[in-house]
Amino acid sequence: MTITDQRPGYRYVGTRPVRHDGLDKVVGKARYAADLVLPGMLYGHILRSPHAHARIVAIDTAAAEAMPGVRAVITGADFPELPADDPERNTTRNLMARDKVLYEGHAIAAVAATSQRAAKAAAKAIAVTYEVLPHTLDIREAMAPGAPLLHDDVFTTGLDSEPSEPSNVANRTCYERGDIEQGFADAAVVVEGEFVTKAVHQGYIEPHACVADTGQDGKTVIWCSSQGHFRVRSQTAAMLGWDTARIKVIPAEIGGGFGGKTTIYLEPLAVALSARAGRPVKLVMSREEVFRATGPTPGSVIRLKLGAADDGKITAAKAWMAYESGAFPGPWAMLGCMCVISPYNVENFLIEGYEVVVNKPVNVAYRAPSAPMAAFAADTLVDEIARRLDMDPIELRLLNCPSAGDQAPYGPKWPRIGLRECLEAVRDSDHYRSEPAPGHGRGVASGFWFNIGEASSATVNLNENGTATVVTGSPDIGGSRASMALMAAEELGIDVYDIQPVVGDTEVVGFTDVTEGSRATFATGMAVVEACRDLKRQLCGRAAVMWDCDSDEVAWSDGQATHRAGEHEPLALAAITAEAGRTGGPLGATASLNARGAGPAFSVQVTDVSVDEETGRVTVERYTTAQDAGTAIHPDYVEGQMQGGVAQGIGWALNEEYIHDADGVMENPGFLDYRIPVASDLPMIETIIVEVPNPNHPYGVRGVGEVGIVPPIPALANAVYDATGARIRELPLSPPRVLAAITARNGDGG
Amino acid sequence: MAQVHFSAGQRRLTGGVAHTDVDAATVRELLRKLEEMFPGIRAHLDQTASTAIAIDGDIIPDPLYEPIPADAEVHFIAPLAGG
Amino acid sequence: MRYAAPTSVAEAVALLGTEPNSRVFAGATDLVPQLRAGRPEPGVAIDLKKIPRLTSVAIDDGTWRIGAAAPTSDLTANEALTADVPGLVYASGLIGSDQIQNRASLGGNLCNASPAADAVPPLLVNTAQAVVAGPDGERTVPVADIPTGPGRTSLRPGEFVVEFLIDRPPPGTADAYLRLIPRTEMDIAIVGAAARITLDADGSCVAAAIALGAVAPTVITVPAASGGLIGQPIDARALAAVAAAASAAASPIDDKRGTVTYRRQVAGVLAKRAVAEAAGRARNGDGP
Amino acid sequence: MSRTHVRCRINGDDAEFLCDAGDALLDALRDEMGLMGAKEGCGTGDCGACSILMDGRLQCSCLVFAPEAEGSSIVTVEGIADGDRLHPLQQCFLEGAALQCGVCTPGFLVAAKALLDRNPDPTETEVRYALAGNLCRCTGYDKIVRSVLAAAAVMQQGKEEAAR
Repeated sequence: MTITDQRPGYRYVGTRPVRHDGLDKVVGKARYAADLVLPGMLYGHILRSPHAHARIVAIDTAAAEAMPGVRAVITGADFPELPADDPERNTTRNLMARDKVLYEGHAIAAVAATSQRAAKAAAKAIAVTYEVLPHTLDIREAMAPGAPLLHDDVFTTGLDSEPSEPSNVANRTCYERGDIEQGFADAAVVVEGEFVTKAVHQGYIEPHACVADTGQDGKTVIWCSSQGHFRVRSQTAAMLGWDTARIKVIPAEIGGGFGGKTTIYLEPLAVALSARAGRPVKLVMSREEVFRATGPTPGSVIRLKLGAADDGKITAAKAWMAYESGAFPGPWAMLGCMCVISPYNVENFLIEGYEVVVNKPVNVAYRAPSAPMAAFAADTLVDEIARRLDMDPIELRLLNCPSAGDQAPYGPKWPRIGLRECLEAVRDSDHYRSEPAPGHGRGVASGFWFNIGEASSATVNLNENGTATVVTGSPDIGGSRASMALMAAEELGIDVYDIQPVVGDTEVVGFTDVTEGSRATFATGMAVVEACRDLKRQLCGRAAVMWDCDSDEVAWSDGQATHRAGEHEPLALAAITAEAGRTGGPLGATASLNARGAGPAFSVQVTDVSVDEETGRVTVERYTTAQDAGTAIHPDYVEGQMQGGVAQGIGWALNEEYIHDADGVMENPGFLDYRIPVASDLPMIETIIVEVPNPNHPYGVRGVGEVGIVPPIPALANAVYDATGARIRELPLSPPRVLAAITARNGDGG
Repeated sequence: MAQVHFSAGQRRLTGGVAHTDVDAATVRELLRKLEEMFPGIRAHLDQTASTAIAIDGDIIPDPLYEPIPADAEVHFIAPLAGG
Repeated sequence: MRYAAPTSVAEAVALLGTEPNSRVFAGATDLVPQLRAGRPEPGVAIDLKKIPRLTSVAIDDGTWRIGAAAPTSDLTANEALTADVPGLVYASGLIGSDQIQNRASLGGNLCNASPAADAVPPLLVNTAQAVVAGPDGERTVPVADIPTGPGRTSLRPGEFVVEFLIDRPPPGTADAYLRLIPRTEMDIAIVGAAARITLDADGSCVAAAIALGAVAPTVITVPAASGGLIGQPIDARALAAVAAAASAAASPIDDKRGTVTYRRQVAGVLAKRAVAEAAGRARNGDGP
Repeated sequence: MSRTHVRCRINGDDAEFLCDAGDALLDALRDEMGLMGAKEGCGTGDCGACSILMDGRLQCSCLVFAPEAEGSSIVTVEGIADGDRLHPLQQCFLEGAALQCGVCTPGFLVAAKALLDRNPDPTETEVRYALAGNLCRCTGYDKIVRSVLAAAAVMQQGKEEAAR
């Protein structure tokens, strides 16, 4: 189902062609990084810390280096130390531990050998002497005085006075508006609670992998699985202290990322090993390494208090939000602060955020990072307000819904946004209009995500037969090549299958930021459109040459050049490209831009669940999600993003969590006990694409990749409450936790 | 004159001033003038090197040379990340 | 590591006897993850799947003989076996995905000696015997005697399980198995419960057995829960007593998969439900 | 230590390879035979990305020791199309947008083929349980399940037409 605000008549945009890269993927030919084999290639293996926190007293690699087949061994000492103010300093210290290991799984050393077995055996033979230090894994514990300190050079910023002692709290953020005392005084209903979530992993099915081949000339080529190969190049250069010109990065197909492949773990190690050995080196993580050493998204503790007048208008909000950053500081609490009450107009609020380092892997973005935890708090409490006031939860949200010109909690005024349309779409959906089945509980929630623009480049070349090649710098993690081809087809007026969309390496296309923040179809799409528009001007010029007229006598429409005065038969694109050699040479255009005006994204979701009251098992019976896509370029893949986000949110809500033992060792580093949803766990996920075009994009695109993961947690928590009467404020809503809540409810006389 | 708004955290450096009008054609000029008005604020805003700015609601990362239209509403905001 | 695929029990016994650091396997669905997790490779991995007796499933004079290495998908596909021991077959079908089902075996499930093994509670309530081969020939032992603790069995060096013997249940008898996992598939049981119930023509219970998984170092039977059913109709009062007795018999631990409180509580719930399901089958003649 | 020589059939062709006894069949297929369709997502049988058919049975090739393949007949994702004609599952996956990143796709196709080979007309629930051993993190399974059901319908229709 698609709800359209306004929509010009597009020929290709909004259609559902088979994706261009699809055939290779269904016949097993698509090449991912781990599939590459080069002549003479060595296999790498990384030695990782068994301790959550320890000082590295000594590393002895002699025995490993002497083992058969071993060609190179490296440690942190092989990488330059970056100055304290270098933005990549923490990246390099995460990539390879220096003085201390900061989490179990932190890389210590790496080996390249002639076989995987030899590399693994050699890594085992590296002798590391540790002085084990006390560790801290819990936000509240890490914030408390006397907690084990991860860094002696981290001092809390953003405090009223400069701190004199280092702290695990890296930063305090604050957003404030109006008069919250008055706001709460005006409230007829005040609700509050503390919400706790655990670290969860992006869980992409393809482990990190790369191959690096360093030549005698000191240049290296990297094939890798990454959301942004230009960032791989710049980060690798920074880690190695190399000039970026020495590094070429070729993006392989990427087997999922969801934010987790926006940074690097392997590439500089593979390059350093390859440079030392003089041979190509492949590094592939095991699933266990992925869990132990790559970025989960933060655990959090959020205390939120909301007040509302008796008509349902929210009058005040007070939030205290602490987010883990893992072993090095990050921006996660700040983002949470900016999101927490964004789906609501609130005149009086005070929002404080704290970034807390703990002995866990360094957190990395995961689909709308920080927003789902914030929504868990906000949309649970909004549900409580609705119940206290006996209001419909969607009507309550409509009453408090921001629209263009209202001021967002994080500062600027909202542009045209589609939250109201999403709320109305769910309210009017078949799902919401039908009663839940007997015994089922229903929950509603909304979610916000910024979406971002950033830098993108595209080159469009017209081939002599009238087809086109579209080269962009955006790795395709969810079907973006098909979207690029659709926009180019729409612009040029040629068939979408006459366009070959390609992800170019760092030497064939202009700089392009990482595929993140739901930006590829928005920002890179803008570059494609701009390049196509340049081409159309060129095509008109070439037609003018062929017709021997002024180019302003020529217009471009529907895939052909037309003579305005009608003196010539229209010339199809292929007719012009066939003559290109004689009219001025090949036709190509490039556009590079900083995309502005990514339209904010909203999603509203409703779910029905059943709960086994004797065991606490929650079953998701029905799920509907509405999301503002601006314009859906390829609706199949918009739906796919919406459904994928929901499924991840359901996993996060119900079962996923990092579990550590008393020594800070992760106990569930595999898909057996880190329980992402399987096919039989989920119902069909009904989608409603809402289209409120983004005025800043030529086709009205908003990013669609991330916001879908924001509402599921509160939607499910609200549905569990509706089914059981038990309010649960801690994730996951696993059977033991749900049963404990039901038991407690019974004990309370419920 | 651009209307510049400060978040609660930034107000520590403006002596509690929540918003002020500044005559500046670019972000660079704005930062220079703000530093004159509120010594130390530039370092704070630069601290992350990637502080973003919102000009009339349009979020711009790394905005040093960005022109500021007359009467624009300006917010300094956190750099955004994404998945 | 060497790989060997003997084609007879005698050949396998001989191999085990001559290779000091050898290990038998069927599906290797536990062995491979253990090796990946850093457990040392055996000198010889002895694949039992090429021995016909170890993969056959047949009824012989009123006794089912289930090869210890038969993939569980062969059990779930066997309609006659399913009719006789639906609970055991259902449990066998819970061990992992379809992919796993084509490799995992009852022998592996038992000898990996996990207290959470799904097939073991129904083997116990059906008083299954295991035929064990070793240097001293073959012996038949109750399945209940084989696991002695997590990862430990009573098998002597050089011994392996050849097949399971289960007498065809008498009329009016049926079994059932239920487990609690957080997802719908692919998980290890937080708690498992099996029951076997025999009803007389009046619906009164004449024989009962209940076993619980993942609530003790080994799968346990709970005579205190099943004993009270004898001579009774399977009604709400009887089921409540089963639940209370099963919870009381459980002595679980806290681990990453569940807590003591939760396991104890759910052990009662599943025991009660398994008894009700088995009794329902027995009543409807869904058993043999 | 000398390597083990294994002879089998892969995707209809005679094949042989050398392996260490402890190698996974997945590694032999990928590193020795150059068949990169099966992927390693976990190495412990929990994700299904390495699914293959061995003597008609669905297996996680990461759990199979390479020497076990001796004398067997193996089908990988590379072998499920009929020459240039895609298997209906492949065609339906393409048309139904059942893949995003595509890394789990080979495993899903092989597992779905195993399902339809034994149950040509499955219900949605049967499809979901049959594919529970294959993890996908991108799609939420919706379009995968729909595509498998669509392929089953196409194949049934094909059979009916052939019968007429």
